[in-house]
Amino acid sequence: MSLLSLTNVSAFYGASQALFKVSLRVEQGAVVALMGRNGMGKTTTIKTILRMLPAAGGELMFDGEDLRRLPSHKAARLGLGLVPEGRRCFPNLSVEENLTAAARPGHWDLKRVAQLFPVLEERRAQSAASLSGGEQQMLAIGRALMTNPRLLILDEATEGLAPIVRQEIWAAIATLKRETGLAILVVDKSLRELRQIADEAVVLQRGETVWHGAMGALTPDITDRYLGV
Amino acid sequence: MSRETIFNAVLALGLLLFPLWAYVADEPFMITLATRVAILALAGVGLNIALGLGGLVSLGHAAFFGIGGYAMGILAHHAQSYTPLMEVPFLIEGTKSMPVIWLVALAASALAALVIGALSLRTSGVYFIMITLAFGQMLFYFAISWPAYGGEDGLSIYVRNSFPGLNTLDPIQFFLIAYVILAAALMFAAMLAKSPFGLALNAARQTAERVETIGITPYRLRLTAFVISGAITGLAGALFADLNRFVSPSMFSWQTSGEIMIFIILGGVARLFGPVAGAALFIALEHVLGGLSEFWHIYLGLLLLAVVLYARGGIIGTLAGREVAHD
Amino acid sequence: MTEPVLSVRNVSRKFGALIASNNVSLDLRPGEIHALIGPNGAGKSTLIKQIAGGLRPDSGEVHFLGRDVTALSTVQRARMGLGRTFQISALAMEDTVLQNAMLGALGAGRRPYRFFRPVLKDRDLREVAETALDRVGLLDHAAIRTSDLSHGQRRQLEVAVALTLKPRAFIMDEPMAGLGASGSKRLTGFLDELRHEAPILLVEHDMDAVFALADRISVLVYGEVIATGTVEDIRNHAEVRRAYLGEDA
Amino acid sequence: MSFLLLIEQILNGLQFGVMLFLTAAGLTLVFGVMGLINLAHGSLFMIGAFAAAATAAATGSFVLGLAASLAAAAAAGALVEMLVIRRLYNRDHLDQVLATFALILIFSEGTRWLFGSFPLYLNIPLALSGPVTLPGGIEYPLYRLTIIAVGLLIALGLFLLISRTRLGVQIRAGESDREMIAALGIDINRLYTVVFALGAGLAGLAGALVGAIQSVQVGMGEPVLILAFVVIVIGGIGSIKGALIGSVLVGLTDTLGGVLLPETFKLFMDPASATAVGSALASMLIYILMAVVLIVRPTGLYGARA
Amino acid sequence: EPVKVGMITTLSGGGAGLGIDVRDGFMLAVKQAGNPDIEVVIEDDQRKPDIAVQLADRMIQSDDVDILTGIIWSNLAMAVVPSATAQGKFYLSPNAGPSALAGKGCHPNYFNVAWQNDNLHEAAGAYANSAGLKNSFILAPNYPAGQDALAGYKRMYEGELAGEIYTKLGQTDYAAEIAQIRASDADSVFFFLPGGMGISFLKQYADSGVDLPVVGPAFSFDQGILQAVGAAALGVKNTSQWNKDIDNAANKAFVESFEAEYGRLPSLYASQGFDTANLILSAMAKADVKDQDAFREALRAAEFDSVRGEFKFGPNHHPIQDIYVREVVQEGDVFTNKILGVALEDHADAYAGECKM
Ligand SMILES: Nc1ncnc2c1ncn2[C@@H]1O[C@H](COP(=O)(O)OP(=O)(O)OP(=O)(O)O)[C@@H](O)[C@H]1O
Ligand SMILES: Nc1ncnc2c1ncn2[C@@H]1O[C@H](COP(=O)(O)OP(=O)(O)OP(=O)(O)O)[C@@H](O)[C@H]1O
Ligand SMILES: [Mg+2]
Ligand SMILES: [Mg+2]
Repeated sequence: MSLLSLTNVSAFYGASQALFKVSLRVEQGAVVALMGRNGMGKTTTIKTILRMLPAAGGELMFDGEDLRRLPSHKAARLGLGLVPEGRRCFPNLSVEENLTAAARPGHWDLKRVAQLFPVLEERRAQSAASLSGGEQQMLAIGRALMTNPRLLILDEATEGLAPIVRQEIWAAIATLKRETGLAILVVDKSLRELRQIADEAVVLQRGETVWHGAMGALTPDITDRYLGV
Repeated sequence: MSRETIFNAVLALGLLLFPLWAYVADEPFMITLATRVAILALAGVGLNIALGLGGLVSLGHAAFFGIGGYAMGILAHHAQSYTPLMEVPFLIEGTKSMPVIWLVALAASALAALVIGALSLRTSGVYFIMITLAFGQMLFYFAISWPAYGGEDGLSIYVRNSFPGLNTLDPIQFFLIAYVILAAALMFAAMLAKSPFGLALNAARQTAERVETIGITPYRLRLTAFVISGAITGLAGALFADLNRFVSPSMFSWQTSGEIMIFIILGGVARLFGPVAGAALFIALEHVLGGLSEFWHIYLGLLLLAVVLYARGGIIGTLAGREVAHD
Repeated sequence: MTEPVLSVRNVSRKFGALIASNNVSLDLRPGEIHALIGPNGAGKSTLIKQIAGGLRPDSGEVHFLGRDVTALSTVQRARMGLGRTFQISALAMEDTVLQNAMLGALGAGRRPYRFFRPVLKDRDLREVAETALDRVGLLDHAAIRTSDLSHGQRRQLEVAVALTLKPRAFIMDEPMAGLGASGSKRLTGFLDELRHEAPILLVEHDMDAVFALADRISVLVYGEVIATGTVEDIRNHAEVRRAYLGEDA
Repeated sequence: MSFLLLIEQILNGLQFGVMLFLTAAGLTLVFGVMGLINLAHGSLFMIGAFAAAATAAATGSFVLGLAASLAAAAAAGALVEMLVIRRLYNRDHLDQVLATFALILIFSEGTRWLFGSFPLYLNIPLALSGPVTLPGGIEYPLYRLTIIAVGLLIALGLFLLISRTRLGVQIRAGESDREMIAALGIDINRLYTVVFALGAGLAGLAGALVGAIQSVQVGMGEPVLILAFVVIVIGGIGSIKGALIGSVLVGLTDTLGGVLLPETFKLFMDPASATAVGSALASMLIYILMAVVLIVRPTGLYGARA
Repeated sequence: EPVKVGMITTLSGGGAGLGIDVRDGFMLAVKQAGNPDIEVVIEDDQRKPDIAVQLADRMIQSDDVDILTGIIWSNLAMAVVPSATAQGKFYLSPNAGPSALAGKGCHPNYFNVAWQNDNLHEAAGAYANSAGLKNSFILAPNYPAGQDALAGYKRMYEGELAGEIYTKLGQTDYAAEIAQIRASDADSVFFFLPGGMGISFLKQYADSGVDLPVVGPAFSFDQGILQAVGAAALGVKNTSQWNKDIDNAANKAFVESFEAEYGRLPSLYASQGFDTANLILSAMAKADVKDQDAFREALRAAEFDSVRGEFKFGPNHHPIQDIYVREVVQEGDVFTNKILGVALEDHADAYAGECKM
């Protein structure tokens, strides 16, 4: 059984339909890349998974549970860890408070996160609002890890990070995958890095899954057609 | 034509036809009620420029409403008692002429708005709400304990002031005066919202930082809006005082500020006709429910709650739907 | 050598004990793209703020078009022709895309205190705005509410608003962030042309774009410029590789 | 004025300040920390006082009255949160203003409907009545000292709750981004119901404690409401310390202003008009204080700099 | 054709108790008279001047009333009365008596059936003299009625003043004032703090340990309020033109029937409402309300059985009446007042001379 599965999911913003037929599947321990040009519905898909936006139709299952019946916080508690687009750190909280606010016990704790992102340790008492953009991004990742999820969802999680940090994060994700068997759903614009880490890819076009398959099967022809590279 | 425009036209027409009907049916009080709606809506139109367009939630607009009221009260009081308002350095007499009173009310409240705004606009958000409240309260307590013009008892002007060529004591004629002023203010507000100034002000509400980086000072935009807003509310105050032939410090109270704000929220924030719809509904409710029971406030409260919970964006927001502002 | 359009001279700024800018000097010459890179938290945005006017340096000066602008406000600098984009989009979300763009044009025309004529009927303003939207590829979306744009589309609008100002120099804080691969490619091409209209100080973590575009690169680490040079110089700069680029380059 | 009297008046100012804090404590939680504009705070204050008065009259026990005030106001708060407030978090502040204004109308008239139009009796328990002599010979009512103690305890409790507990962190996180904190697995709805009920309970308790030395009547909450907003804003929204210091500042200003201003004016005016002018100015004083504080520090004394 | 009476009074919000008492007293008299020729329209002014004006406009313009009455508060009276009388209606005040309407602003169609605002305070001053009080500390809120109160007290009072304070309108904490009283060498305290302000003051005063004798006008010791003050008010001397133990047949019948009808003791305000209605009824018996001059004469004659005993109007249409001193006592569970004696006999107000009509 897949850990997460979406079948023909549709969703609306008010009256305008943003998702038409999104289908994707994340297996236990797999890393899946969600791809598509700007505005194709990647973030919307993620919002739908986390119940921040109601699914209008289709099926939405996580670990055997029907997500469509759950409120956002219950869905998250099943083991979904979100690093949202645009970071959304709590600006009025300190770095440490951001990390602990929603922490759940498990592998990840303050110490491990500090090892992953030493700068967060240095800025522990500073308010999140005064962090640099990249620092906020690290904080958002740390915050999601602190909930000890089974599926980590990264929406443009390396946006605005220095190349060296980005490499570190990719390395960390690789480690996570290898050592903890964490499943990951990742949206990122860097195809090069996705190729190294993702097992599978799903491509969206105008709110619809138009391609899915093993990462290796993602030929230049496809990336050119759907991603413009 | 958008749904909102149609609704606005219906509202404008309704507010005109209702008193005309009352005139024919010989129900002078209904005319008075409509006049009250028009005048309070005018105060709301003023506040809505600051609140809706500029995002400046002022809980101190009673200050301007009251200043307008007292401008009328003081001028008429002196005219009535044949005592000059001021002798040194030069002689100023009172007056009973509405146009003069309006100009004075506009000027005085604009000046007050300039001072209060200049100080208050250093703050923002909830702090702004509270500092404007503070200025309103200062004027309230000042008016209560200032004996020269009646203190808490207020000032009675036994006869309504005059307007050249009209008999202001005739309810329908006074209504028409108020209606025309309201219409003019609405037209001005509509133009303002679509004007370059409106665009910039509206943007400053949403992202002040951006507005700065394109070379416009948000503070100055807001202060301008606040002054315009205060002046219109001040004019409404003068008319309101004339409607009642009476002014008192209660015009300065925070409840008055709150009520003007409630008209706007009820009707729809940043909607051109929001204050009109809100004032009309509120006063109609007050009128209808008041007779039902001693505890009619409970019904009023429940109805208001229903509006907030089920009519998002106020009456106009619900009837007209979400539309991009000022297109 | 031509006179620089913009120059930062020995600027320092502290936040408490943290030195966010440490005696930074750099300049921007006509026609060039000068990239500013550096680790997260190095002080790039802080420096941008000091150039654009949101933040005063503790010491040092900022010169623009030959004038010392250190004491001038953001507004005054913008009026002199300094165009800026934000790292985190700052747009009027409730307004349409076109209105956002017109706002920029309005600022450039410096005439926001007009109360009567509907702004949308102003042909000149509209043309400026539509041209800018067209250039970033958003003209199709002109009538859409800005809040309905996707993240990447908002980044494009950010740039368009700066364009409408017809600035004498651009300061861009991570314009590529959030743009997909195709979007980045497109913007890269666009900036490449734009430099002929006005030089660009570009803060960016997208090294593909930086290496493709920059005439010169300055590297900021812990608030200090540790290197300035051509793409080649920086690519091979040992310290830069260690502190910033890693194995990538 | 004698030195001792001045000291006593300063004490009165402090006492009044702490009493203000007590009445504002619930609002600090709901407005300062949750970021919700609750105009009905004064109504909850009133509900507490009425519940205490009714219970104390029925049972003869002041303590039971206090318990009832806490329970009644908290229950009203929880109910209101679940039925009304919950739908307004994601809305404009202005919708909250209208909704809670409506609640004032309902609560005030509802209370009058239940209890009639006349003030109720609620008095200080015998054990706490009468004055005690403080060092220096100042006679001071014991009950007021008790109020100071309770107020300070609540301040401390709130401070610890907000800054030291995870619950506090989650509340503050919810204030800035409810959707996000929910997406991280926190049941923000339930949390907010609890916090709102707690804030309401505190308002009710304050109503009962303060009601014992004031008039328990419909409308008693309205002046409280404004003053509570004033002290929180002066102190800086979100800061418990700020609210306490703001309260004391307002208490001192109000008390000493009312005493000293007329005296000052007497130096150069005839006594009757000096009293009138002095007290007129005194009644504006706290608002002048608030305006000055906000002009100098636009986010209050301890508010986060935006 | 029936006489139409419009009653504008406060029936909702904090001050509703007074309005309700006036209304109940008034309606009791109407009911007892059983006269089908009187019709009463009652509206709630919410204690807001502009609402009161609006209601008055409505009653005059639409309901076509002949007589207006009911207003509790001076500031509302000032808003309504001048224009109502200017439009040719009668106004009978059951409670407020601002000095402006007693002096220069008096009007032939305006009658006050309660008192001029200063009256009870003047009586308190007179009582203070007779009780041998020599050094009073006096306080009132800083608004016209408060200023009138202190002026009224001082008009009759012959002793020294240990202090004179204006408090904030709506103030709830009086620690500072009580400290000042304690520190002064006063031998008595006079205060005028209507409504909740008085309750707060008395409770706090009683708890402070200061035990100087207290004198005040009846407003803070009225039936509706006393139960809320409780024992703290016991022994306080207050002045009133009415009390439930005034010995006359009309009063006895009134007190009994009021209690029977409404299940509570009548208050000062109820008595005033009752008298107002009876005055109207007495005039109706003699003249047609449409004949304004005749009706005015009938009102001026005031030939009705006032519950306060003798009652007549002065030249400015304000009462000339006895004002009593009462003491707060406990009767069983109930706190109430007992008359001690007369403070001022056949007392008229100080402004009558300024009235020209
Ligand atoms: N809050 C919203 N209201 C209305 N429409 C929206 C909203 N957010 C996004 N959309 C629309 O939904 C579509 C999908 O947007 P989404 O954010 O999911 O795209 P995306 O694939 O994440 O793009 P990007 O890479 O730019 O982040 C877009 O066309 C966008 O205009
Ligand atoms: N107002 C402030 N108070 C305290 N520290 C601050 C403040 N603003 C910024 N900082 C700190 O200054 C440092 C520089 O921040 P800045 O935003 O300039 O970094 P940056 O180089 O732009 O990083 P990024 O590439 O991640 O955006 C950071 O460590 C940040 O935490
Ligand atoms: Mg996205
Ligand atoms: Mg940055």
